[in-house]
Amino acid sequence: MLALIYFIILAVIAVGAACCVFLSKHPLYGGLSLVLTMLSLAGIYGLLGSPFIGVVQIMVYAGAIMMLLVFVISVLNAAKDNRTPMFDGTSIFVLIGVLGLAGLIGFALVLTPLGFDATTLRGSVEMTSSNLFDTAQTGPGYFVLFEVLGLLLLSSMGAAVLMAKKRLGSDASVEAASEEAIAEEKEEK
Amino acid sequence: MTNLPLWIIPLFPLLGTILLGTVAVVSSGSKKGPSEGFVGALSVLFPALSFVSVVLLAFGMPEEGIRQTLCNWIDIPMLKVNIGFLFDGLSRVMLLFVTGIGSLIALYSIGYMHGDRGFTRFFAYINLFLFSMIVLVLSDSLLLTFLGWEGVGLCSYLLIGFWNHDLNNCKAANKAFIVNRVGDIGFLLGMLCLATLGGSAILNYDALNKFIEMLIAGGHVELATPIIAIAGLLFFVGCTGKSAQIPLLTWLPDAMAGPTPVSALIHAATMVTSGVYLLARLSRMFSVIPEVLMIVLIVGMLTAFWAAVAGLFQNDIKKVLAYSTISQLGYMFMAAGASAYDASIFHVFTHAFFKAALFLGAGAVIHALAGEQDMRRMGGLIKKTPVTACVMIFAFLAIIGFPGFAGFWSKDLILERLYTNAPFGEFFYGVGLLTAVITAVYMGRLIIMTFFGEYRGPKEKEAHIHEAPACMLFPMVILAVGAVFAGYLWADSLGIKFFEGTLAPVVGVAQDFVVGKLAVAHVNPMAFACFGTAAALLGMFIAYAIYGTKRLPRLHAKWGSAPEGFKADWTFFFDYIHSIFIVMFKAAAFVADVFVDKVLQAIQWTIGAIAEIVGDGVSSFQARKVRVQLTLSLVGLVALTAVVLLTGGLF
Amino acid sequence: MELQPIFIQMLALLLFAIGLATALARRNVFFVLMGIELALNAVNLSFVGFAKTLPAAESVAGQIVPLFSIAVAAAEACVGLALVILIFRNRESVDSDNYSNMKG
Amino acid sequence: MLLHLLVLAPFVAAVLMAATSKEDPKSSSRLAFLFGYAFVALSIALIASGNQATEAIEWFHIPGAKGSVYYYLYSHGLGAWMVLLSTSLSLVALMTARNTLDTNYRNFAIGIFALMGAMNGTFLAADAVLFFFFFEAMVIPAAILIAAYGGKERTKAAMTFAIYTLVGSAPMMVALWYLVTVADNSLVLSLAVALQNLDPAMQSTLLACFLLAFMVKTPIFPFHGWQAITYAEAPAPLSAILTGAMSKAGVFGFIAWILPIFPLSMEWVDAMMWLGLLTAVYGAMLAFRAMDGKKLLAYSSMGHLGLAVAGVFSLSESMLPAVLVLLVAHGLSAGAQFYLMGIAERFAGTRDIEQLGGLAKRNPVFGSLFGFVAVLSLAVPGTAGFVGEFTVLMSLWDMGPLPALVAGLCLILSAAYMLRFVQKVIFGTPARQYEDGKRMTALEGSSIGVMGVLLLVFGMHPAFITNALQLFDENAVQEMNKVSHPETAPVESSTVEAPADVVDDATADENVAAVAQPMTEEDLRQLDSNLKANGFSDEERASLIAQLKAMSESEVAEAPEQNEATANEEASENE
Repeated sequence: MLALIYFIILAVIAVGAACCVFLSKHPLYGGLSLVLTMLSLAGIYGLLGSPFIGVVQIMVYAGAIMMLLVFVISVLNAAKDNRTPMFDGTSIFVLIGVLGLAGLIGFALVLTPLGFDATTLRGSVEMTSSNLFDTAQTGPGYFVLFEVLGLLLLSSMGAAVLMAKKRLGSDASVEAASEEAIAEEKEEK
Repeated sequence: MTNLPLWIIPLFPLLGTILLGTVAVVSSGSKKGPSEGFVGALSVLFPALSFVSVVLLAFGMPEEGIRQTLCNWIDIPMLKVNIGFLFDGLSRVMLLFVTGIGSLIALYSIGYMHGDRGFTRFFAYINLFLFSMIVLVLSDSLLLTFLGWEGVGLCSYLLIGFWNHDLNNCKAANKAFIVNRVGDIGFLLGMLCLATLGGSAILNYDALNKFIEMLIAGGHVELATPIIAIAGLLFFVGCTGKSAQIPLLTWLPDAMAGPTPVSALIHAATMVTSGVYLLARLSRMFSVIPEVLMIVLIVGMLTAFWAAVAGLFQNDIKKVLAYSTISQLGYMFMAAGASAYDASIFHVFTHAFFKAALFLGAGAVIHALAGEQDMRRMGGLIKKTPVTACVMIFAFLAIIGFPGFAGFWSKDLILERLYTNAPFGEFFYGVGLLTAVITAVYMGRLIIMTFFGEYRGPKEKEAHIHEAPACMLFPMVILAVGAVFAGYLWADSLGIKFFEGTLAPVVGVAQDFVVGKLAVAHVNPMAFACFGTAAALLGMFIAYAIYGTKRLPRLHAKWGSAPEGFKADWTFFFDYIHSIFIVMFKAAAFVADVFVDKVLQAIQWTIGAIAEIVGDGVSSFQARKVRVQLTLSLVGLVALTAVVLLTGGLF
Repeated sequence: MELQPIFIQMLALLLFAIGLATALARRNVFFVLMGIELALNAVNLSFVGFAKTLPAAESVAGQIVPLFSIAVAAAEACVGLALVILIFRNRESVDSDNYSNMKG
Repeated sequence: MLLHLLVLAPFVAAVLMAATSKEDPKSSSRLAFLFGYAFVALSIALIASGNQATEAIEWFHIPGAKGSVYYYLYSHGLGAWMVLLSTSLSLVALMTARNTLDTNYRNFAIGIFALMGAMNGTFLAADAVLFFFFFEAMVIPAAILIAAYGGKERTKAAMTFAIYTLVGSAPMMVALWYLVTVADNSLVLSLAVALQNLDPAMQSTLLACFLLAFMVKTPIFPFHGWQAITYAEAPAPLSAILTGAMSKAGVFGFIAWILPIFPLSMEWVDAMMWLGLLTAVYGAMLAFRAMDGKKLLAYSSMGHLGLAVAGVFSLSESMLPAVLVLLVAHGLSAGAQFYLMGIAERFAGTRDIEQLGGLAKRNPVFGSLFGFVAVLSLAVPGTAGFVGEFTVLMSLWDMGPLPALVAGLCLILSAAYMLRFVQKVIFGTPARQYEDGKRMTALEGSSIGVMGVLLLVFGMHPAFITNALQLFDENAVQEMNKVSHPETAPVESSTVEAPADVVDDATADENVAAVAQPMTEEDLRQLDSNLKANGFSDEERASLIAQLKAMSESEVAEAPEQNEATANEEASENE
């Protein structure tokens, strides 16, 4: 009963924050609301018996979203069209589609019999680590996957750095030149 | 003398063409152009050399003619034709006046074309024309004749459109060429028709004559008559095109857009008579198809009469002469239709002299008046240009058949033969005589309006009127002499029959074949002579009565100035008939272009679009926005989910 | 009334729907990215929720996969933002409609 | 060797041209002219040396086919003259293009050489699949050249051209594949024999597929949609090649592939002949209304080729020489006209004939050349066009007066539109200000003039052209077979007059040597009568059959042991 109450409180916060994301005008407020959603979701994870995921959620998303926020603040001020309308004709179309999809899936979910299993393992650090790293017990599957994921993160970071940088080894004059080139390209198009 | 090869006759003008053409092209870049004296000398030299060789050959010609085969031309399984020449009585007569008058007119042109930008080009064309005409007359097979036949048509086109910066001239030239082409296709199909009968070898004149003889000897004439009749008709279509007979006569008046020497040479003396020449050349073939001859006779009569009537209404001096040419050609066709080929060729001969003289005279008048062609602005020129006037008056007397002049003898002979040879001869004789009266009227009108009365043109021009230079007068005088005396070669009433004798080996057999079957009515030749003279005098009197006394017609204000463009003042409805065909063709072309082609293109592009859609798949429907596309995929997902849910799975 | 798995799934569905709507309906490219994050989170929640309905051996997978998912989401956010910046430099715009030219 | 050179060397030349400078048209044009002259010389040598064939080299196997595809070239009069057209027009195109194109002459030359190689292959291929290969390959360089050097709507024109012709020949590919699966190999006569055994419905389906491809290429009336826009948008030198040489591939296909392979019923022949005449009239009518000078020429070329196709399907005895002369004459005159139109376009910057005019006054040399070539295209006697059209009319007269009458009408119409064209382009007063300095160079003028003079020469002595067809005599055939199959030549000469019992043996052997015994005497006789019905003369039939026999003999020789033994047995029996 108590769990339900906590869940309802957290769920309301999550949904409300999500709605804020959807409706907020400035990305800054949207980002903050998103963080709120993440936090409440982390709470729900804990509530459901997977505290480790909850913690990871907070750690990773806090970092990620914070980064997002930094970018938003740094970039958006230069945008010339951050005053574009939030929604347009397509949005209505999208909403109808999303509602239809949600209705259908919800309908399917309601029809599905579901119940908590008592033997479910608690998603603790021990369980997670033993499943991830104890190759004798679970086979190499998760371990290799984990390593690959590490590589993915590394490479995506490298890619992000490369892309976001204006030009490798650039100095001011080259930058100016490249910007001119970009402007010329735009004019051509 | 007789061992002169025949190909030397066409060779000279051909050399002249090549030489002058080269000079024309090479000198086109320079401002000044080549020396006119040099070019003029060259351009008279070659026809004159040709004339000399013709004269040399003519005197040594044996009775049956000279035949020489030069080389092989076309050698294809079904078609083997040689380039060969035939010099007999008929081609001798034709060649003599073609090269002779050609040389004279070339001489005349030096004066007439003086100072023109295309001086050299003009003489190149004239030489090319003479070459074609000589080939036409001299060849020994229909196919080679056809080469000359189209060649003269081409030269006529080039020369009518000589002043090609004026599009009206070009249009007249195009008209001449296309109308001629219609006739030429008749000629061509006629050749094909004959070839189906006896293979391509039959295209040779001698072989054709032998073939006809064989048919007659074997009694197979009836069997072959239908095809020969069709061939004859098709050839006659060719002749009507080239000789401006009904229904293809409209081009000749328009052809007067060319320089006047051209009108004299091509459209009066030589090219237009090639139809008559062909009829005489094929006389043996026509002799077995009297039905076609009857058509020739009727067409000739209608043309002669109608063209004479049309001549009454012209105000352009050259157009009057053009219609009179058509009318005289009608006489020649009537004679040919009555199987009097020798008479018709005789008229060709005399006509060449007096009509060339008339045209050259008209040219001198136009030259004197600085390009004025409207007779309503002339008058009284006999005082200013006496020599021209005398030449014109002599030629006038010749054309109306005044006793003693050339036209008298030939026209008289034609009328006589019409009366004696043709079926319903009295009728044709009557129409011929009436036409002679009208001829005298319109020619009298021309002479009176041009040379007598008072000068009606603008005053400031009057002072400039001058007699033509000597090199123009000399040919005119010679032609005038010819117009007076050419008739004495066959003065039937005086008993001189030289001309008949020279043509007898060629056309005699055919004439005897036809005439032999008829009961020839014997009438005193003097009676015909009297009637002919009376007709000429009557016509002259009418002309004097109408135009001489009242100083008519006055230049109406509303008539405007010169005759407009290439249109004649008053033509027959043949122009309209032709335009019906042209409009029909244009309508068909319009339908083809605008409707059929568009429909075909629509089908083609529809198929293309379908193919493109099939080929590119759904990407043809791609929207530009990512979001729209994602949403569409979302909707697809919804639909898929709905299907899965509602049917309990797809399978 | 106890907490039911269906509630969790419904919450996940709701969040997913909102995330999807944000990603597609909003024109600002940052909101698009946020919508995607939101939808990913909803999926994670759904994983965890389903894991709790399964017996021990299977439920492990349901709790480990979200870890990977979170990591991938982080990588995605990283690269996505870099891309946004790159495009933004060219176009000076955060309107996703300005970016797209999908007509072949 | 000559044949190989003519087909393969242009591609080599194209590759070599790639080594020259892109920026400097002078140096690259020098090399291109050198190659061009060499190829013209080679093709003249080809005509002079008469019929010949190469060794049949096995190329590849088509899945499902019994025999393999050969790389096998042979030349007869028709193909050799078409090759001359393609090489000479290419040479003149290279000459005129140097002044017309200001950019990248080198790549143009590369394209022209590739196109020339493909065309030569088309006209010389003895194997149907090889023919089809080159027939399709022609399209690609042409389309690329149009897309790269054309006028305003060049992309559309290139696409239309490529799609139309490729789609048009797609059914032919299917039909050919089907025929190859039932025939022993893909040479003409084995295809013909294979076709005899099919049922009539299938035969006419295959015939329709083949006809479609050639009708699109020629083009014949309902399939002419690609032509006007392609010829108009292509650079003028390329248009000249397209109309002068490439469109001949269609007529060539009718003569060299349709007539020998298919037993034509009277309905087909009649239909095709009337379609040809309809095309001629239709082309003339469209030409009369065309405002774009190059479109006008395109339609005029359609008219002439329609007449040629009608001539082909008159199936008269003299059809082949007649059509050959007509094709050569049209190739030269239409080519020259396109070159001249390109030069006029360069003078005036427009193709609209209403805006041209007065060029005779402006540039007399150009004017006289233009008028001269126009007259040559009018079939005035003394020009090659006249000989061609007269003999074609003669062939048509065999089918009755009406076709000949329609053809005569076409001649009148052609005069009408051509004179209108001449009048609008060179006569009258100049309708616009022409730029100074853009003159016709001596090289262009003289090369076009040479084409005109050639037309006159051929007109006065058409035997130059038609003699090439009369090399179908027995000696030449023998020689040809000796060249191509030295070891089997004597054998086959005896089998031509093989007695009846040998025929029985041969048919009996057919089971044993099913793969390598493609022809029986029975087949040959049947085929012979079929060819005769289709209007082939004795010499041509003899040569074709001898060729076929040579082919089958060689197969026998190449076949495994037992077949060779059979062949030897047969040979000894014959002796």
